[in-house]
Amino acid sequence: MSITYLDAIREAQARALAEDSRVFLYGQDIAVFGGAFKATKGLAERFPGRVIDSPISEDAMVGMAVGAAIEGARPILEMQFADFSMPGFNQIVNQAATLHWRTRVPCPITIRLPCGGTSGSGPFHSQMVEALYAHYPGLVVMTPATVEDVYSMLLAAVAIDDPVIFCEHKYLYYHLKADCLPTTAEEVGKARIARPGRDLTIVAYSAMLHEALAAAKELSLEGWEIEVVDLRTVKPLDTDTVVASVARTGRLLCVGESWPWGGVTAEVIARVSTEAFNLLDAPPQRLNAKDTPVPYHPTLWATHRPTARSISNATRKLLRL
Amino acid sequence: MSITYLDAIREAQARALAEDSRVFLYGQDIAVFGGAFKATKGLAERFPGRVIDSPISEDAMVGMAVGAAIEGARPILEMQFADFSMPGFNQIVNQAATLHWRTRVPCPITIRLPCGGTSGSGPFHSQMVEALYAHYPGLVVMTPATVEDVYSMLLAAVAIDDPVIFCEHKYLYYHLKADCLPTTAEEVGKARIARPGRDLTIVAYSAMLHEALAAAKELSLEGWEIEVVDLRTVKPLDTDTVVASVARTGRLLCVGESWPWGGVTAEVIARVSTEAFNLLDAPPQRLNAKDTPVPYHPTLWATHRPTARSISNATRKLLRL
Amino acid sequence: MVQTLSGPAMTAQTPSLRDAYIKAFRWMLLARTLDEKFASLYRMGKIHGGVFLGRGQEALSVSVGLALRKGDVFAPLIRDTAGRLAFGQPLLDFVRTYLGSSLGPMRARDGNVHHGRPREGLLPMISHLGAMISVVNGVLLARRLKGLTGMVGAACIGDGATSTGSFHEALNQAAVEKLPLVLVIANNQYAYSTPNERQFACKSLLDRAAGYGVEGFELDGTDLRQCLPGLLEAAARARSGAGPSLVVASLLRLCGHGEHDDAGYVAAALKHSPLGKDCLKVAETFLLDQGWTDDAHLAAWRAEAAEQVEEATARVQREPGPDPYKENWCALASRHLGEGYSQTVEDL
Amino acid sequence: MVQTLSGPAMTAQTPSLRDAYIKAFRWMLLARTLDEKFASLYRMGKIHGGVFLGRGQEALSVSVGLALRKGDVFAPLIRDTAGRLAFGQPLLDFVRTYLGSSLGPMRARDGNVHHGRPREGLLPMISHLGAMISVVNGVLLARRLKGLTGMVGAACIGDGATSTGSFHEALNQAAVEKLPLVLVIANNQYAYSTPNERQFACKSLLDRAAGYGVEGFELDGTDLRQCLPGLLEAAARARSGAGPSLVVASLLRLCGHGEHDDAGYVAAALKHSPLGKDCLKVAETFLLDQGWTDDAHLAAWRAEAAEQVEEATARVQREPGPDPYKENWCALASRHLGEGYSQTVEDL
Ligand SMILES: Cc1ncc(C[n+]2csc(CCOP(=O)(O)OP(=O)(O)O)c2C)c(N)n1
Ligand SMILES: Cc1ncc(C[n+]2csc(CCOP(=O)(O)OP(=O)(O)O)c2C)c(N)n1
Ligand SMILES: [Mg+2]
Ligand SMILES: [Mg+2]
Repeated sequence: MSITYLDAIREAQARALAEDSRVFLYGQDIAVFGGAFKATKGLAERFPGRVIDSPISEDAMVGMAVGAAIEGARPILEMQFADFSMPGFNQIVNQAATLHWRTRVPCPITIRLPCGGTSGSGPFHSQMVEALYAHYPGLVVMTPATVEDVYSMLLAAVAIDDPVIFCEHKYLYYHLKADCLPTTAEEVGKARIARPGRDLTIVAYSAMLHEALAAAKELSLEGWEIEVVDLRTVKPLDTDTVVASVARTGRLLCVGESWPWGGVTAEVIARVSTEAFNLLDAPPQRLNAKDTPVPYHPTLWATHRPTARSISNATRKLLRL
Repeated sequence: MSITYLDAIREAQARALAEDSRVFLYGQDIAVFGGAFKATKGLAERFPGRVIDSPISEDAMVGMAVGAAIEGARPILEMQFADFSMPGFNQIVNQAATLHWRTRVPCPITIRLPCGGTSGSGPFHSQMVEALYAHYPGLVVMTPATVEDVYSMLLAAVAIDDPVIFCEHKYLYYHLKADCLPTTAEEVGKARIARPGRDLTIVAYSAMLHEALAAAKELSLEGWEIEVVDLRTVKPLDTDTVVASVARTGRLLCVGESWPWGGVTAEVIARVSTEAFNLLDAPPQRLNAKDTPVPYHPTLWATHRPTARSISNATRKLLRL
Repeated sequence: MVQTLSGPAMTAQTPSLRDAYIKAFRWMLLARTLDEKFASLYRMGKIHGGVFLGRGQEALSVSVGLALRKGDVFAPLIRDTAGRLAFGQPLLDFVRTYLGSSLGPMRARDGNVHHGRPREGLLPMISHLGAMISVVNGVLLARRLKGLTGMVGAACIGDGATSTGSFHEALNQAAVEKLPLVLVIANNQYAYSTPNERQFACKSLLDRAAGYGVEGFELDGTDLRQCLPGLLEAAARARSGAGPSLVVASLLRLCGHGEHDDAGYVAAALKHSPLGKDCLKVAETFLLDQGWTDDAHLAAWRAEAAEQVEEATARVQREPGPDPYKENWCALASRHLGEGYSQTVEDL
Repeated sequence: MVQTLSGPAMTAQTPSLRDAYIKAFRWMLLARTLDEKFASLYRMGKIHGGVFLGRGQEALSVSVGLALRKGDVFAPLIRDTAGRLAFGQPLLDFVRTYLGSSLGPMRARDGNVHHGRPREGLLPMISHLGAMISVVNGVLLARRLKGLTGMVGAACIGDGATSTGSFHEALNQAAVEKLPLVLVIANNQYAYSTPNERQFACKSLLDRAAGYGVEGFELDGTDLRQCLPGLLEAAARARSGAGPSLVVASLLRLCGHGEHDDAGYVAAALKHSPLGKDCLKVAETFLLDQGWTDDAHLAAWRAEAAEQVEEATARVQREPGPDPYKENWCALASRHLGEGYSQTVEDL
């Protein structure tokens, strides 16, 4: 049997629905149709009345989820694309994210955001939005990079008593496969050493993990042992694991698919520089998408975001610094 | 004569209206009423038909401005509070910010955002939003800290062929005074040495500049010469001026009133660490608001954000590192 | 949050009708007295930030509160002191929130009109206009999913808030889901300084109802005799499962937008029009005319209201403010996932 | 972007009426032919990303394009090939955008239906539904501020987009400003897979017009004989200064949401209902019935359309794609304020 990243998302939702009667799903085209990406396929039939089609009203979708959470439910929202969460941005950051802090009433909602670039998708169907949500207090922001993580972290997201921004990467939906669903889960909020090494640390997350791993593999042919850290969750950010890795390697390259200004790479480098300055043998470095909207054309897109190739180039240069 | 920061905003708008027939103002309660903060007082009378009250429709307000800009106008939008720009967030980051990149047609709109905390304002009338807008490509983000800057930068914003997010700090509206309006302007996009020094660099912007200057003054009594850099514009970020300062002092503390994750302090420290690592004699440090919504009560608020006192404490510690 | 008065009971018999109106009037009086206390504290510089009153809107607001029962959901807005009290919110909540007592429901984290008790069906507004309506929908939907019926959710907004996208999305959402939502618009002619004609172009906001496929109710918001039966009817309709309705009440804000605002922009003609009537005065006259009360009773009620307000204020003024060093500075319910990362050498 | 046909001219006399319908039909035919080409290129794997067709919506769309003149403003959406062509957009724009030619109006930065020529009044849609309407308002307002009159702005949206807050805010804004906006809703019964009954609860979307204080027009979107005069009337009304209107046309999307979608969810009953009629077929029959054309002409028009499409495709296929090394990677018009900060040791 082979399970894709997308299958795992569906299975996690099926399990959450099966095991917890407080869970329901709300989103555009998610019921009978099974969602734009089929992440909820078959669930409306299996769980009658609990997989609900919403109008094209992202603001009200989030408000609805918050109200349901107040009443004790644990809704999972699907935004059709992460980019379309912006009309719901206000309700996410000002309503959902402030509820517990203001009232002590928890707000256990999960907002599934199909994120990131795929070839030919263009400026409005490709965005990485983790930095926006991580900036506001009151949200947990997950960026799973593997089939195992997307499954176990989605279940964890539903169980968490806070709003979770669940950034799924569309590029991984079909590309990424595992033999089976995981039976154990790593701790929420902890990063993971995806590949051990000793010469340099690459910190990555979401789809960039795989570019980083490919770069590390390539560099291993040149004799370098690159350690790759998968952040898994960007808020909270597991600075300890990153610092421990830098303690081993002395060199840090941080890779993100989102825009540079204030993105994950800025936050990681700021933390390592402030907290572990003396562990660094060379300036920490970062690699991000270019500071323009995400281009439509495949050749532009491939240049816009970091790739295994640009990562290995950057790594080689940093190894020489 | 004495001119407040708020007067300067009004005078800049009056001048823009007088000198450029393409300029008009659009916002809630800005016409006859003169705006919630009186930043447009008297302008509707002086410029009939060009100071227009909008419905409470932030999304449509931004869309309106973009359309007008396409037609060659140079609208200035007033959001009643920066916090209320969130319902207009989508139009700002996806419509206004992408227009020129997609079509070559410039989008010269200025969005005035009354930002930042004042005592007793609470979670929804106090937000700093510069990091959110700086993250998205296609926007210029200004954070003027002085009467002179708020005047000349607002005029510059109107003249710039791109959407400018103009973050005015409400705390400075009445507190900050100058003798007269400036007749010259510093270059847009360049930071400024607000106070020269040699022992440590504090990078600040907006209201935090004044807390930093107060801290520097206090520390001068202890014999320290603290250099204070006013970023003025956070996007583009003038890394050169910051690095040149760090080259002189070897120590960097970056102060921001916004939340820590991915804020200005993260970006500044990431840039200095990556580009000027070897100039640093100690780990760069940052001081931000706490990672919760902005509290209502004055004593909580005073603890939530950095102050001259917390800045001078942080500076003393960093000087000993 | 007990609310005994209920809709169907008060249609016919005079005794219960009398009681109902007296009850409504006394909440209105208490709300007015409380609001005036806040205005006075504001003038004395004893309140941090703004003060927002419901002056002139008490008849409408109280009717919303009275049309709801325990177990219902209520999202009041800035001018709903009367409705909140009638719904059962303790007077202390208001005073504590305005005065920043750490014992208040918002623990001084939020202030003035931003308070509520979500566990008891009273949603704490965020400032963003229109944003609470879909939250009411969510509570109602979740209850339906649990198999509960017979409840009502009410949300109050102003004329200005009808221009928000949130208003539209939420009302449409309620209509599609056929939720028992009563959406009450207090058309007080202005949104801050902005008059209706700069806010919308329809003849009446009631014309919006058909566009959502919901029922519409039009009320004279200055007259308790219209407001109370009107809201009871709307709530009863929702409770019976007939779906959402839009209640549009016309009145005039008899104060500034906030106490900092002298409302000089309010047209004199409006002030002298029927819209400018003070609903409290109108209700009082009605009670007197009906012979349901007399001057002695009115005086006693006034005194009682004043006493309650003074007592609460005096009590809260002795309560502690928040202690920043006892704050955990964590926005998450899951404390273990908090970052506490205001990161500074201070914390080193 | 020249558009000669204009409203008033075509009310009475049969010759110009005939010409107008033939013109409309030929644009519809060209649009259908072009769309089908894209579908075929998609199936051949020659298009990056999705393909979205206007099949079944050509009569409505072309009518919008024909009701507008040079100098007007048009914000088409994903199913408006016909309207765009009729408004004057060159066929090459479409092909270049779909095929990612660097010579296209979006220079391969944006793709498929995301293209336009803002300088010529043709606004390039962003994907976020409802977001373009207020942009049309802005163009119209700016023109009014310049003292220009007699222009019209049209925006097209689907039934699903009526649920967005953007739709509401923008239509209300246009109404308050009394702008010459014609907002055209193509109610094709589905938003992606979501049927009307999960999108709104009003009897007809036309019921929305009164709530905004705008004029409403209801049309059979399958019938050019209703669409063309209807849009001409709405545009003439706007042009005369009478304010915005809402045009609601009923029809059925005769294709998937995109070409990846088999639309298996479309109810069979709907397909066989009058809504399921193919507007191109209906128009053809009408022209034949009127004796305004014959099979020979039809065949010639078809051949000509096919030839234009083939020619454009062949040409564009020889055009260069974008060169990432020639990109400036700066989103700002003010190049000197760009950061170019993708920051990497690569760039050191
Ligand atoms: C989305 C949003 N934009 C702007 C504001 C600022 N604001 C607060 S109250 C107000 C006027 C509200 O008018 P209305 O809805 O008529 O209520 P009223 O004050 O008259 O009771 C405005 C513009 C806000 N709170 N939310
Ligand atoms: C704000 C927003 N939310 C979600 C989407 C995703 N989306 C794209 S098209 C579509 C359906 C649109 O339906 P409708 O408005 O009826 O137009 P049609 O496709 O039927 O022509 C959806 C949900 C979007 N583009 N924008
Ligand atoms: Mg009002
Ligand atoms: Mg549709």
